[in-house]
Amino acid sequence: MHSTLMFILIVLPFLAAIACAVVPVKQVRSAVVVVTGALLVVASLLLIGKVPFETSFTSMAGLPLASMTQLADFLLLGFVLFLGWKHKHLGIKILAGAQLVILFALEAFMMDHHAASMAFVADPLSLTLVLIISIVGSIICIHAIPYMDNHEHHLHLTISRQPRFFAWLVVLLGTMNALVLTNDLLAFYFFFELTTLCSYMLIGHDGTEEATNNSVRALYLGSMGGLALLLGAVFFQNMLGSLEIQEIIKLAPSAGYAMLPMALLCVAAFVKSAQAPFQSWLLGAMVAPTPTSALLHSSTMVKAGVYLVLRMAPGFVDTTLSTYVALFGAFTFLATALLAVSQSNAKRILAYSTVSNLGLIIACAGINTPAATAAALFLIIFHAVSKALLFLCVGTIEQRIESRDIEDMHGLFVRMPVTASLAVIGVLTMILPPFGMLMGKWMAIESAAANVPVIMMLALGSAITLLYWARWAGLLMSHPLQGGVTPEVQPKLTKYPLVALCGGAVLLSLLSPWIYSALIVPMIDMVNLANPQAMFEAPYVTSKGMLGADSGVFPVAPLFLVLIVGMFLGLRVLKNAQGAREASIYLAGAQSRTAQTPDSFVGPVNQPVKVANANYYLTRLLPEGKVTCWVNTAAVLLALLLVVGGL
Amino acid sequence: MPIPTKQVTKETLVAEVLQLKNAGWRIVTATCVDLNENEFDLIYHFDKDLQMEHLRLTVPKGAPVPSISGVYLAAFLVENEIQDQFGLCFDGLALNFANHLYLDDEVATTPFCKFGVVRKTAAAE
Amino acid sequence: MAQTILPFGPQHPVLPEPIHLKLTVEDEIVVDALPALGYVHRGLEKLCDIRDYNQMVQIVERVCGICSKIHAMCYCQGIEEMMGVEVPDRAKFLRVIWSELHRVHSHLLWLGLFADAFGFEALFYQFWKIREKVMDINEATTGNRVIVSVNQVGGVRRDLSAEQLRWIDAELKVVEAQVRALRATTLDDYTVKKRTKGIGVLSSAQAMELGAAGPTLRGSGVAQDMRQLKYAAFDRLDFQPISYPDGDSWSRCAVRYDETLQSIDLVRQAMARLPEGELSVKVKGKPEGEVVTRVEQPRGELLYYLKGNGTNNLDRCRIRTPTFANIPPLVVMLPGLELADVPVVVLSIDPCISCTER
Amino acid sequence: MQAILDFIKSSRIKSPWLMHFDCGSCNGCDIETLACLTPVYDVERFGIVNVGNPKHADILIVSGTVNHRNKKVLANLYEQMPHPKVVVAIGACGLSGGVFREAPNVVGGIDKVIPVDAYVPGCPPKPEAIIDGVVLGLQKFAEKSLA
Amino acid sequence: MRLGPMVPTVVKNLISKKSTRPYPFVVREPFPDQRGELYCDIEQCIFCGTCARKCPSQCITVDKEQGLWICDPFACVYCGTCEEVCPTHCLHHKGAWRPVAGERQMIEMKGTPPKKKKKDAAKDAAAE
Amino acid sequence: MMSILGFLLALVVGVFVAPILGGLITGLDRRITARIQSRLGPPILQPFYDVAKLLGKEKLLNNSWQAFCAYVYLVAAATSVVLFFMQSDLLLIFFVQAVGAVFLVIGAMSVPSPYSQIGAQRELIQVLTYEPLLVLVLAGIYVHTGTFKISGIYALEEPMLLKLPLLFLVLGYALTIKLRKSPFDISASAHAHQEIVRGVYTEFSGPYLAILEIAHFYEVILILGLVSLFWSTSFVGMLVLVALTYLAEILVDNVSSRMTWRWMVTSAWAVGLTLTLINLLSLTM
Ligand code: NFV
Ligand code: SF4
Ligand code: SF4
Ligand code: SF4
Repeated sequence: MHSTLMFILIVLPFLAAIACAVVPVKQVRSAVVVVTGALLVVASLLLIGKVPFETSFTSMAGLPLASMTQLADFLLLGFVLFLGWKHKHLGIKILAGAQLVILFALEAFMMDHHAASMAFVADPLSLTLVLIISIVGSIICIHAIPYMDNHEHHLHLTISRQPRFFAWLVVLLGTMNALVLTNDLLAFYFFFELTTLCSYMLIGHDGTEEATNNSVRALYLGSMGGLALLLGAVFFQNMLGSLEIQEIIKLAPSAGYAMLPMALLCVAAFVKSAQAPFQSWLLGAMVAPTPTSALLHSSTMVKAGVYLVLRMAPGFVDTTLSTYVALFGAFTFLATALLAVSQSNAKRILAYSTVSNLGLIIACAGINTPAATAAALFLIIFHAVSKALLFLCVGTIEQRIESRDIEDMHGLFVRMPVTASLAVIGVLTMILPPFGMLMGKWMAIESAAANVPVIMMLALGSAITLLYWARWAGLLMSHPLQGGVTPEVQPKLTKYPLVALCGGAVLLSLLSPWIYSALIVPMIDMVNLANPQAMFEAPYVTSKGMLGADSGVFPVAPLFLVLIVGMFLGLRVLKNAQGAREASIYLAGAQSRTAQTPDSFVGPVNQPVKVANANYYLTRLLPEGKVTCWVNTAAVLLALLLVVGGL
Repeated sequence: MPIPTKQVTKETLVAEVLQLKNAGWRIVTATCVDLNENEFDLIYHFDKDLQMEHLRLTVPKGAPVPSISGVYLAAFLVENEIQDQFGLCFDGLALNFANHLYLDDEVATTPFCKFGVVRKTAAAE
Repeated sequence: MAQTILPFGPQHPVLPEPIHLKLTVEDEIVVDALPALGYVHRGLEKLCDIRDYNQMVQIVERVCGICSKIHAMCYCQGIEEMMGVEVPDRAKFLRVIWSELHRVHSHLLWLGLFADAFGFEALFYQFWKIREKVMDINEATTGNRVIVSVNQVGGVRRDLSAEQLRWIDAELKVVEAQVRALRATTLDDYTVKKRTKGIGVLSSAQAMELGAAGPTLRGSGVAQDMRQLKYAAFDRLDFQPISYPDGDSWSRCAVRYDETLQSIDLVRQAMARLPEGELSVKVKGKPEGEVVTRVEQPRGELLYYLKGNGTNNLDRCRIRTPTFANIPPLVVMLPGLELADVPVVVLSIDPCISCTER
Repeated sequence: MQAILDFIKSSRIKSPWLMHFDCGSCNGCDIETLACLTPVYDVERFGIVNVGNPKHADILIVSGTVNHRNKKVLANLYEQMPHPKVVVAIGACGLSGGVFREAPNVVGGIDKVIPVDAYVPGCPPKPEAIIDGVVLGLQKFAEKSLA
Repeated sequence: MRLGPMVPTVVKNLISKKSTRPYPFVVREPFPDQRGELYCDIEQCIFCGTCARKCPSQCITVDKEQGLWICDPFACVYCGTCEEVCPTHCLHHKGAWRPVAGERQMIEMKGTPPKKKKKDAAKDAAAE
Repeated sequence: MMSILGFLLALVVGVFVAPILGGLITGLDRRITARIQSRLGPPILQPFYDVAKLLGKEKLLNNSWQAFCAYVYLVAAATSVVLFFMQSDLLLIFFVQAVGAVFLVIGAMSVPSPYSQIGAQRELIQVLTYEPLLVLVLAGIYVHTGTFKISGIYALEEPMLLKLPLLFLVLGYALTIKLRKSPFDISASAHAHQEIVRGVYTEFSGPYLAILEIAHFYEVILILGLVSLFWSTSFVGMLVLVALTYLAEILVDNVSSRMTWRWMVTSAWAVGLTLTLINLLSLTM
């Protein structure tokens, strides 16, 4: 059973990818994607009942796994080297070359290859990620089917490049699943590199100059992360004589200098999670078709980074490293939130917000208490769902209005009522109680309250987050409803994923106390198991749908009750309000009296002037370029501190 | 008894005004007087240290007058006012309200003209 | 960058009068401001065709309710000059008394409105409370609080008794003390200074070039005041124009604040030196000729161009009011300001639209 | 329920929010209107607040002569006020055009554009008279049902 | 720069008598010679029409034939010109202002045209 | 956990008594403000008259979402007050209250009127300014009491004010912004005239404005409740502290001009964060 599940979760996507790539028929491809997605969902759900477990395979589908991976690893690096040569990118060439050498040294001189098997560990943490990757990831892939048609239609492509696209899309799912399940740091390294390659392929998909440049940047930065990871592995192998992740966590606290490789791993994670100063690759990823960005941002890729930190966190409880990680995460949270304020490009807002939220997760990992860990997990789950929803909404909107500037989305509700409403709900689930994101933030703040610098950054950051989200939600509705709303028709494969994600975001929030007892409590127990020094207790007790502790309570179910009552009331009012007299907007009495010029006032020279509304981007206060510069400098210093602190 | 003025012509107006400006005079305002069926008087008032200087320009109705708003930006307001009220047209107005400084479309006449009603003409763009 | 375009006026709570500005702002920074006028335009100058030159006194007085007395005085001086009438001395002094009282009430009114523009409600109320005393003086001595109608061609229509003079003196003492008590708040309070210092700067060169008038001009360091022309009884009163060099809203406020006290002082001087004599002379004949007269209004230099043609009706009556002159500087000052500063700067020129448009 | 409705009804005259619009007045009337709000007359005693926004106002106080440009503004503002509403015209200008009746750009009094409920004569009327006008307006306000 | 120099003033306001006049519960005596409501003592009027000619607002109509003195109180600006020029001093301003009205009004006074003697003049009818 | 009776009591007090109290306090505020300005001022019950009148006015809307948002604002405000009386988690109460703020903003933004939109943007900036300060004050309370629950504060032996004086100042700063009192009446001024007319409230009228007013009554209570926590040991102490704080707010309101939001953000963060830092460090050291 285990092996079947593992096969579906990891190997099936690769096979599906091959199918996508070679079968040129669109319907077949779509079917493959849908079926793979469905299987992934089922498999991941079935996995729930099975955790925790450990398996190891010497071979899969008759092939020797470990040596295959080794081989693939070298091939991969070689390919990266080739790409570096192809794009004439010195950095990539050096990084790939260095990795080749180090990997070779590691494999040839430092390891004994008796245990040629590959170990997988499925614990609540990896289960959570598998669920996110498989479910949210599949939904995104399905949404991509109509999206890509539109996309290519728009680009007037003669030969569809979709086979390639969908192949890489599903490969990414399989890779991510493998990455979160493996217990072998070297295998982890391989999958880590493979996600980098996927991102390179997906970002560069459109083949424009910008896309190519950005994909190369992603490859370059990704290789940096790879190098850091590999160096960490070398250190661990050297110090602890093992590359098994669970072993490392157990042994590291007692080993001198083990914090240095831990720090290197963290740096690798920061790169993958696009933390400052490495955020540029994620922003660059925006040129890709929206499913790519959605996949990279919400459920895969970037989650690999935070997963790594969270996975390793028990290994550095109560160390200076942990403090610095918390500081670094909090800083990124604040800094990138600030950067998001100055953006009007929807995808860039989403990108900065992703970075910012991942920063918050990393901060939680750094705070490294059970409550913070719980917060981190909640944030991972709910961020994935809400963010995927928002990305898909933006993608849908973008294809319709041909702009991703939120200033062009004023009054979108009138044109796209369904998508706009879903987007508004998506935004609200990001920032308001009783939804999961906010609960995660609430836990994070409560667990960081005693850490002065961190809490200050969190407090500022969360306020700024509210600013850039709320105004977006607001402007979507900003239109007089005089003319009535034009109903929106969407393809089923567009609509269902959106509705599913939206429903998921709300429903999961309601279920959060149960998620807590089902996933997070066992996870904390696992931590105790892994690290006997820790002796953590579950931070909250759940009763009557409330999460409670000595330090605070979060009455999820009661709040949902209020929410439902409030919604009911609100909707009734909304219905009642249909009878209200329609008034023109206040324009200092100068509104134009003719129907041809709505929302206009009579300006100088008796000419009608259409009013315009715009958000504040504080660009004079926070010019993106300058702020990025400072942020990066500060982040580099912090990261250096982190590595040095690891000594 | 008329006020002491210096007579100028359309051609010399701008140069004279420029000269005054360079000599440090401040523009106070301009006045338009409807003289008779054919002519307007345009009187420009300047001040320097409480002394006044007036330029008088007599123009036939219907002919455009060079604007001095290029020299003194401040003159745009009074020139627009004269356009509204007397239907005179100014050439090169810095900010042209096209007969709509004070008046709305309902007013199709030049209300301040005594001698005959001059139809409003679209102001020079 | 994303821009917000909004109509500022004609009806707007911070604007006591209808003026319209089409504002374009980015993050609340004004990038463009275009004015529109005409909401108060009546065309009253044209009434000289159907009202005789005596009736016109009442009409020009209603150009504006805040500076009404001085309009009438300027007009009467013009007609008197045209007709060669010499006004009795007592009338000249009385004209000064009432016109300076008018300035006091206008400035107090403005100080209040200015405070309101930056949201200092208590200060607004305080100034208006003080102002009520001046309004009482107006009402008691002329019969109306606002439109006093004391001027006529050839002199004044009302007299002040000795008792009234004493009462005015006493009342003005109170007013002066109360105004002085607000000096620190108006000119030295941290929050007020933050909102006015360095906001809406007009250099003296700009002010001259754009033809600014009155406190707007004097706030930019140009000490020019039409009272230096020594009309009415100003030749027999001590008077020095007040100016401040910075050219910002604060300076303009300081000029007006000081002028309030100065005007109170001028009223006292005039009352002390008030000669006995007739109130007016009989005027015979009909106005003929051209004249230009200027007086100092609370808002600055007022110019009347009058042309008589030997009948009871004037040929042309042209009024150039100080706000008319101050609109171009205003338009120049606005770009670059914050939206919140717009009312402050608009108010800082003390705009009087009914004067501007007549 | 009835008690609540009664309370609402009786509150109506206790909380008249007013908006003042200067419709081409010479300021004489405006400053007297403003003076009503200041400490010496303090109409907030009666719950009157100058809201400066038609959407919040119950009473529209208008002063001044109507001309072609501001009559549209006046109509706009009146339209944006929620029912029930009353209009108080003040000053000779607002009542009939006053001395400016025959000036070229004057259309006439306020009632040429919108219905007027109370007329306050004077040039300008004293603040006390304006208060009287508002009181008269309030009587009509109480009578008006929610149209 | 000072912080809160307004504090003494407001504290003084708080503890001293408020300046609000209790109008309409107490009505202030008008100042003497105030220009309130215009009033015509029609008995004295000789219908010479001077007031109508001199009125800057042109709001008086005098009909000598019928002995009518008509004034539009809504157009009158209470300037006092008519009062000044009336040869018989039959016009005055009352101290109090003219009461507010709910609808348009005209003051129409019927007197006796000067040709006839005044003795049999009917009581003047004030139209209000 | 709380008994059913306590729960019901909190519900009733929170839902019904709080707004009445809030209205009275607002009325008192207007009266005192008037006296400070040498005026008589409106009757104490004036806020209720206003609300009642508004409820009886015509419904006038530009976008029906306004109505929806107004009600959500009300529900959120009421919920936060009820949670407060249930002595729940302060941070949570504060987040629930933020729901109201967000919906107010969304409601104001749902109308394409520039004044209401600018008001909404400014409201967001106000939220941006006070939210971190409040969170930090709550963090300070946590550091001092070891919990975010209000019940934890009532368990204290001595008033919090003695240990958290600077944070109390920060709270005052934040509350002035939240109450929209001068110098921070930036997004919408209570009655004073403002360049953005009535900001967020511009486009709400009649019954919908009444809803917002009632929500505001709730917020006043919440805010004063928060203040009272700083002298949790005696009832008289609470009252005195609340009264003094509110008087101080009125006084500040009347002796300062309205500042710009740029100044607000920078000054509030600079002053607030410095004070917080000092106080937090002194607590944790
Ligand atoms: N002072 C003055 Fe006037 C005049 N003349 C002007 O702008 O106020 Ni109404
Ligand atoms: S009635 Fe008199 S005071 Fe009022 S606006 Fe007209 S002229 Fe001015
Ligand atoms: S001026 Fe006097 S007497 Fe002559 S008509 Fe008029 S009111 Fe009568
Ligand atoms: S008071 Fe003035 S306006 Fe009124 S009737 Fe007499 S002259 Fe005419």
